[in-house]
Amino acid sequence: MKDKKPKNVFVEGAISPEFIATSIAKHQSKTSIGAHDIFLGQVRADMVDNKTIKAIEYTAYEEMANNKFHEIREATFGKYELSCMHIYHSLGTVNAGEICLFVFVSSPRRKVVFEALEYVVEEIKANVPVFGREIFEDESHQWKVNT
Amino acid sequence: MKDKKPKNVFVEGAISPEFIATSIAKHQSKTSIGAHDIFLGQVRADMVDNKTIKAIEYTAYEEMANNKFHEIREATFGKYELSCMHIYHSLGTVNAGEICLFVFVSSPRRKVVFEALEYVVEEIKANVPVFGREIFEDESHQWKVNT
Amino acid sequence: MSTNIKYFGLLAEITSCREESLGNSPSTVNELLELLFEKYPGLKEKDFRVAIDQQLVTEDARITGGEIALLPPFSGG
Amino acid sequence: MSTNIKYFGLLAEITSCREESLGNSPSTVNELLELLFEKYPGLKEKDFRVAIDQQLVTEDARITGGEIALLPPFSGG
Repeated sequence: MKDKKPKNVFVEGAISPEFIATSIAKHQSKTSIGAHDIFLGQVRADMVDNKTIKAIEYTAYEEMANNKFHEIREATFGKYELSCMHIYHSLGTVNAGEICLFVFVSSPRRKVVFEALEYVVEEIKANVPVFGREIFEDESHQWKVNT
Repeated sequence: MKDKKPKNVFVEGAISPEFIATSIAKHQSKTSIGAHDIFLGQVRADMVDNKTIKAIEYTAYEEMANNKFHEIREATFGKYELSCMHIYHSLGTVNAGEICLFVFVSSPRRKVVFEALEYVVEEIKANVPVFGREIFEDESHQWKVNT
Repeated sequence: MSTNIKYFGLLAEITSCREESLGNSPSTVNELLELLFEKYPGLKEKDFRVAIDQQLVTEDARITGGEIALLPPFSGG
Repeated sequence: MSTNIKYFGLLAEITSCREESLGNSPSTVNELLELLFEKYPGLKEKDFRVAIDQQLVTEDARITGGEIALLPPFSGG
């Protein structure tokens, strides 16, 4: 199930629950899978100095990011026995409460999906050049910092 | 977000992707959530002695199971800072490729959802009186054993 | 006093019933199991646990009424 | 030979552009940064990394063409 070349991980705007459902449904024909693990990153309406974040606007160094996503995929398939793996990240505006990151790993057995999913998410956070601009209700902004 | 009394975790038949999407969508108004982690158990079409499993028929000691699910919920909220948690398990027939277990945990931050989800799934597998009857294509059967 | 017993999964196949009422009243789980092994020899070689009122108990537990259940290994998920 | 540079996130705000071409050709990343700190003093206090052709490099890396990018801390997800 390895891909030979980087594919585009980015989607414009928020990732919808329907998109996730469609992705899950596509796996029902893969009857060697016994366990799926899905991570969803959701934009928080954090309050900073009495102002509330209403959205994050994502930009990326897209070519490098897609290459990094590809490297992470390859490394993950090398480390863990997975049936498949899917990664989607938003670009552009994602409102508070909406989903900006969708990582989906599947395997015959459960132990490996827990380990693999956390690995993939941490690798994305650390190594993929994506930048979040947090927009407040009054249209002022600050740059997101991952912790 | 704790429930005071056990609720019914069981659903009749397979858990559909649309049901999962609806559950995700309901969380978009909870804007303090930053991370969701979802486990899905899917019925595998395992081959045993040249016969393929086509479905699992689940039964449970329902009152005890719902109490156990409730204890697991309480213990998990005690151990981890979660915003919410949902558990659904199938009863009756679930075909190969369909989903029989849906565990959904959410938190402001990601670290805790990984730990909490694995904890909940392992607790369910070990401590909830649910029994799977694996049905082969020729209608013979064997009893599922968790590993 | 009669004793009500529920059987689950594989065990219900061996007993051919999901629930029954025993006429005599064993006073411990051990006594109950002796009765059941005589009635259903196939149970003897099976791995299972006993719950009274939804709590798992050991073989020396006393039976003072309540709902008794024989539970094969759990296989949820 | 001119040097093409891309700026991302916060850095693009400081430079007021996402991409530019420098007339003179610094031969190392250190030389490039000296030029840029002069042109955009605000860059100096910012935390960022440099990539050449999508590979992160250190300050002593040689520049022999390719696409240079200045990347603030990543904040995906």
